[in-house]
Amino acid sequence: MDLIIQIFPYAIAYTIPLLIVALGGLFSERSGVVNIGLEGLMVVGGFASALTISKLQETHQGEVWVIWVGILVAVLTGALFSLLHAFASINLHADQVISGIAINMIAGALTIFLARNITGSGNISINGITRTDIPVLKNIPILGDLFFKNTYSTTWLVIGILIISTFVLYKTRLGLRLRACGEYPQAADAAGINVYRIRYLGVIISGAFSGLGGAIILVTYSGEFTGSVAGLGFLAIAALIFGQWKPLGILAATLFFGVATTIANVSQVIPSLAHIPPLALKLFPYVVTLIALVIFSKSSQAPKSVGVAYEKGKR
Amino acid sequence: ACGKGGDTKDAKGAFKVGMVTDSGTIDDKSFNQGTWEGIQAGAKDLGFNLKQDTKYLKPAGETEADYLKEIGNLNDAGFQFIITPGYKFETAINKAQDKYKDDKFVIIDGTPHTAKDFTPNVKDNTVSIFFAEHEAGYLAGIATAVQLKTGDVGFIGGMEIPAVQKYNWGFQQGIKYANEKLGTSISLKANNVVYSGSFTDKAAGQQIAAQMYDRGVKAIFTAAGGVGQGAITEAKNRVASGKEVWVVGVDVDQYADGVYKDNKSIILTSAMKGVAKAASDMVKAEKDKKFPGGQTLTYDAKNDGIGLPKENPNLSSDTITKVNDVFNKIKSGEIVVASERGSLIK
Amino acid sequence: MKKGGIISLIAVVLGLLAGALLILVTGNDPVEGFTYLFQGGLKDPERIGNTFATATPLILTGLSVAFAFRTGLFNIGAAGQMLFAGFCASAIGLTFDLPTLILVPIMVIVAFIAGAAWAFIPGLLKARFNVHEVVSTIMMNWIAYWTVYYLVPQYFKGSTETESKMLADAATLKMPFLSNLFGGSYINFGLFIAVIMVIVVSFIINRTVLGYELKAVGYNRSAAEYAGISVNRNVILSMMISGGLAGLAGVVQFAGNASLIQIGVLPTEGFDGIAVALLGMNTPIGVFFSAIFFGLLYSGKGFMSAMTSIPPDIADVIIAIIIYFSATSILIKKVIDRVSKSRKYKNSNVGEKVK
Amino acid sequence: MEYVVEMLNITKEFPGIIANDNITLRLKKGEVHALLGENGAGKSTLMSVLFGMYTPEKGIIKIKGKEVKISNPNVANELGIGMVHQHFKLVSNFTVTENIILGLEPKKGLVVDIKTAAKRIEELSKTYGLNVDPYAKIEDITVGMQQRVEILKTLYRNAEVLILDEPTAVLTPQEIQDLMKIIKNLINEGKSIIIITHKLKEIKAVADQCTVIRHGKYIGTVDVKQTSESEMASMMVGRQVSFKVDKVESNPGEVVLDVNNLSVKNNKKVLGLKNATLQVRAGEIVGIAGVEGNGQSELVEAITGLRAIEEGSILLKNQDITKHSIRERIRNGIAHIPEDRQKRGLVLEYTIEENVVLEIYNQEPFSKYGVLDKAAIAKHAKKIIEEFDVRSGEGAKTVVESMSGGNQQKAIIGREIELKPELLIACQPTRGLDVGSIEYIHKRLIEQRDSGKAVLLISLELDEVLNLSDRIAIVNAGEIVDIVNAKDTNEDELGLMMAGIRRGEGA
Ligand SMILES: Nc1ncnc2c1ncn2[C@@H]1O[C@H](COP(=O)(O)OP(=O)(O)OP(=O)(O)O)[C@@H](O)[C@H]1O
Ligand SMILES: Nc1ncnc2c1ncn2[C@@H]1O[C@H](COP(=O)(O)OP(=O)(O)OP(=O)(O)O)[C@@H](O)[C@H]1O
Ligand SMILES: [Mg+2]
Ligand SMILES: [Mg+2]
Repeated sequence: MDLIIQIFPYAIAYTIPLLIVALGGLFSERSGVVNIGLEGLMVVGGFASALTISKLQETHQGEVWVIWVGILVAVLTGALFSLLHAFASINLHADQVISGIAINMIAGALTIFLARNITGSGNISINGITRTDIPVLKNIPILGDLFFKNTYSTTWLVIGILIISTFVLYKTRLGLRLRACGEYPQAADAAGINVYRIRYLGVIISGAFSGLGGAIILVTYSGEFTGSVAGLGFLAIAALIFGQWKPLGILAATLFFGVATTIANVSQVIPSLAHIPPLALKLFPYVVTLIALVIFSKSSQAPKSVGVAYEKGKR
Repeated sequence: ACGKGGDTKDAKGAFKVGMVTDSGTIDDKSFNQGTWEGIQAGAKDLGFNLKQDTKYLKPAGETEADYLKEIGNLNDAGFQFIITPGYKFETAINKAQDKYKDDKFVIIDGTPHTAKDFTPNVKDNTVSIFFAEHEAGYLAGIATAVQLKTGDVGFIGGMEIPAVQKYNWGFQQGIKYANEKLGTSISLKANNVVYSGSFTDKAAGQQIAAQMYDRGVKAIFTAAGGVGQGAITEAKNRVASGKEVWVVGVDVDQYADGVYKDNKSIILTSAMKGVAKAASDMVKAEKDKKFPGGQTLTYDAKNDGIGLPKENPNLSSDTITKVNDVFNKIKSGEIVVASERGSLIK
Repeated sequence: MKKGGIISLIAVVLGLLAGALLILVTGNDPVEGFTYLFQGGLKDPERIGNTFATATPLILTGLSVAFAFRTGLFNIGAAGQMLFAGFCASAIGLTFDLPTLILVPIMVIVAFIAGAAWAFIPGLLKARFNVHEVVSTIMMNWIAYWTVYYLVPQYFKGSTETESKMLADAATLKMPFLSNLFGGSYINFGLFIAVIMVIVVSFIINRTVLGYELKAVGYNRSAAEYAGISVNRNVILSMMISGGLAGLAGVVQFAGNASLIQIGVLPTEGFDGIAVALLGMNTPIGVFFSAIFFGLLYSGKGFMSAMTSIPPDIADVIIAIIIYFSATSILIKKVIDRVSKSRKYKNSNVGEKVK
Repeated sequence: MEYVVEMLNITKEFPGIIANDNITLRLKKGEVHALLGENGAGKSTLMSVLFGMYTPEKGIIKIKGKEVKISNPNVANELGIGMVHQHFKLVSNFTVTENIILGLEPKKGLVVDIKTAAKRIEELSKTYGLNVDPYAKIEDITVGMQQRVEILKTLYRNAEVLILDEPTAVLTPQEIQDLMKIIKNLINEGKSIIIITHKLKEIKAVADQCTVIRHGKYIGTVDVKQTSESEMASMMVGRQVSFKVDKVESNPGEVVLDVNNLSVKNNKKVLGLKNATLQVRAGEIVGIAGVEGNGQSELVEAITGLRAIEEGSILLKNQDITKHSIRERIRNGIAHIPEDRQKRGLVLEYTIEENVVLEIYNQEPFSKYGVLDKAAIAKHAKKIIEEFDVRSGEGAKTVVESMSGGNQQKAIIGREIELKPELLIACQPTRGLDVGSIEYIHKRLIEQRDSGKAVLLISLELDEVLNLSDRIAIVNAGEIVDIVNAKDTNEDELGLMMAGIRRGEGA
């Protein structure tokens, strides 16, 4: 338990970008579009925010609004970039997996290319945000230590988005329609819902959230854009499936990744973990995911029409 | 542009300097960046046209073949003075120095040798440059210990490559010396000496640093590229909320990376090695026709090839005095810093 | 298939045009850039040899991905299979001191088996538990990454902690005669392996009972099941063959193009294989040509970068755009169809059903 | 009386085919108007045009005398037009209420107001005698119930005009009776209805007017009271048709298929077939009559080995095949025309050649030492194409995806008959085919019987079962209710048994 309390705030820091990106993936897949391009969209978001923030910080050192402008730009850029995927997979009925791969490739190559051309360097560093304790709440025993100490404002933003997303998905008009499009778009279409529009929305949300995820990595623990997010986008997809396409499931899955990865990273520093072979700790999250997928495979909750292009009028 | 294999020098006497990066990028805040900055500085001093006369290429992979390919590209494009940073280039340069006899090569942190035989094979058109990272680490250890006086410190390395290991070992010896001779009481626990296993995983850097700081470590010496950036991020974060923690930078003066406000930085000091100096030295030497081909150069305390930054706003003058004192003793040979692990931690 | 080839070509041309536009935007001359790009890959025998050598692992990973694709599976784990297989083959090469003619074939076979074994797990999970292979192969990539990361320094530590011992020349695919023929290029026997596999895979897919079954399962699991074809067995088998091909890429890369393993890297050839397969329309011949094309871009971009001030990343951008265009090839197909249909309509009775 | 709907001179084309060619249809208020035509005649297309799912190339639509442009289903809804599709448009893991309100969700603040909606649905359900539970999940209710949900959907949207696309195809005779009642209720409440069907009896029973289309063309509109069934039939097909199949007395031999006390689980993991016992002899056709989903698929899949069984045994010519693999059963003489030809029967991406060896590609002469003999395969394909009149664009090299349904079916039937089986299982062999093809296929099935094969026929079309079979097994809720001689029964009796009422129990 002590161990958990010790590493929790940092595990959360790692979890949050994963969570928001997986949540983006959730919207896309629930609307019926597989988005394997999350990785690339994160990179795009990281790039856009890094560029914005670094430019603004030249003249506005240490001002917090700069960060938020950067984050906003990342969200918009991610959303914009995801249109490429939306167009290919919704209008052109392209293979969604392949289109996603193309998005990843374009994002990786194009951002580095632009970074080189704009700043003369593939890397862009910025000054990020800092952690704070939440007054009052931090004094709650255990919970205070776990959740209300050492938190980033972006964490609360994402938690807020998680709550809103859950609400939207299950309680609102949009949510009902979105889920219908992922399950059986013909039904949505017959009910007068514009399936294309809903799917566009799903993909755009996934782009926006991925962009946000990329920006959060930048402003919290990385502080530097380097043209890659080291497979986190793919991990987010795994978390989405692991979490059975449900917001709370995703929360649990990403938290698991966050904690497991953090333990593996810091094991050398922690005496009680130092004797476990590091290989075992490094493999732990991936092996557990595989096992979890096997266990959940029986009751898969995948949206039934995910990955299937919708053609109006097709029977 | 330029023709194939043309003159090494143009009318102004300028020649073209090329560089091949290793796995890191040109802005790695480490030796790739140092080398490139050195080339630029040297070339600028000599009045080269920077855009045309200097060039770096990034290989597609990290194999000998990838490296040789880029060396060939530079050669064919008329860049016949080629600098490569990193021990990974050892076998590639070993071949290149024979293959491109008209070209000059500088290999930093390594020496040409064949795959089987590790005996150095520095041909007349090649210079091999080493740095005494252990001495730099030693000085950083002294500075850290003397400045902090008591408490825990830590070390985060990237992968276990020679340069990183030498920083680590030197740092440990420096702390020990300060504790024994300079009246400090700094402890460096085995758990706080960590190789993260990566030069890029910033999340790991942040997390490891956080754990160390949470366990009372006051300063962390990082020799870990991007992982170090993660540690710096963590330190800035803590300082912003009023705690006092430090990072000791590596390779170059990282002060600017650690600035959190009003030009205040969490970088206590940096264990520097003069990669840039070495690169610019070589460019100038070639220009003066004094290229020390066939030699293996060591940049160490004796020739000011390593050291701490000139400006150390976070070190007291007392600390600086003591560090300088030790520096001189290393120069004079009174103190010998081991470049081997021996009985040290990791 | 002919139409597929045309579509790929159009995608390539569009990608190059987009690249040209980017070069132009950055204030450089695209004609000059492309000239040097292609010169860099083809100018002299050595460069041609290097282009082939660069293409070699790509041919194999491309085949790996394409083979899985043809049987309805998406193997995104070629990188991990390649790495693990390369590690196993290198382990053999470093452990046993045998004559080349015995040792190298063993290494090649071990690589195939190791790659197949690594892919067996996602195959099994897919067949038995319907675990999506995209996720499981991603997981397997990381498992391979960390396994090799810790095993190399533990058992085969080279001059530093981060790389393995170097294979003796006798334990590699290097062929001095071939290398000299191509002006000292590092082209090696791997190219022959790759070409042989193109032929073998093409034969399997098109001519054999095995290929018939695998494709049937890939196209329509229910129909395959109906016909008495064991779906599970074929899914696993397909993943294993795909993994085996990636494994061959591993031995070609780590005991051919290179002669040691660096820890801490997932071979990029694994992911490039996806793009290669895609551009090659998942046919073995297509894969061969698209791998050569990728090899050309990869080995030419350094020269372009050296000769001009165009950043080398432009090559990656071009490749990415080409992949996007081939992913959206439906658009191209529609245009082609429209052109050919309007022709067809002219000499057929309008109103008749077009079947 | 005024027309509520007028579709005038509608033309709708698809690439390569004119689905509706200058069709006119007028619907009066309070009228049930039948739309009659063969498969593929263009009925659904015409209604989709009215419902705004397709835009016609030519023609105009008037609602209550006013010309309108129905660009999408929302517009249709606003104009008071509702449609119950041939294939239900329901999200199976949504509740009844969620499905009904989809696209028109009432809100309370930001939240969808499920409660109010459910209440309204309950009321509507009462008014029209629909008896639907608003909180049930679609996947848990019967097909008949799902259809009522579809009807409720239109009523919830205040539809004045309801389009019912082949509403009876999936219902039991009793459910059909109920539906007729519901239709009457709807008319009494002032609604107007267009009903698509090709079942003449139903038209006679419920419709006032009937519009007939054939091959996309308008044939005419008749007053149902004044027109006989056979008149409408010949309008539909364009010639005099007899739906009777000519066949001689059967001459059953030894038992080929012997199914004993067979129990099989369905996809929902409950017993879909319970304790079934059935025999099929050489030289006879045994038909299975029943509403979809009453155990037919489970029975067939158990016999062919596609589905594991829970209990019981299956004997083929006295040999116990219960534990045999699918392939062994095929070898031992079971041929199977699957109910879903595109899902099971064909690899759509394969050519005809490749498809005709789907079960035998690994046998000589089609392959040797694991290598396919393309010439032998081509020869086999040529034979089937010729004998079974399979028509396609590029002959044996045609990718079957591009073939019409009828020709796909002929290819499958040819393939299965060419296996020279002992037992031929034919599931829905004529589903979705036109009259010509149906006649042809029926002839081939009888031919098989006459040549001494055992034939098991599963069909949802009672007519087909009655006409082809020598004996008929009736299934209901996974049980074989009874096995009767075809000669001794009729549609009404079968209908009762299909609803689970045994002979003699009375209704
Ligand atoms: N979206 C479409 N694209 C192309 N052709 C289509 C499309 N929809 C229908 N068709 C074709 O148009 C013709 C009419 O189809 P429609 O579905 O209206 O027939 P139908 O009378 O409803 O038949 P059924 O009794 O089988 O339901 C058919 O040949 C069909 O294949
Ligand atoms: N939904 C659809 N989308 C696209 N094409 C379709 C669609 N439905 C049918 N077609 C095409 O329209 C043509 C006619 O198909 P259809 O099944 O109506 O033929 P048919 O006249 O009924 O023939 P048959 O009597 O053999 O079934 C075929 O080429 C078919 O591929
Ligand atoms: Mg038809
Ligand atoms: Mg219809």
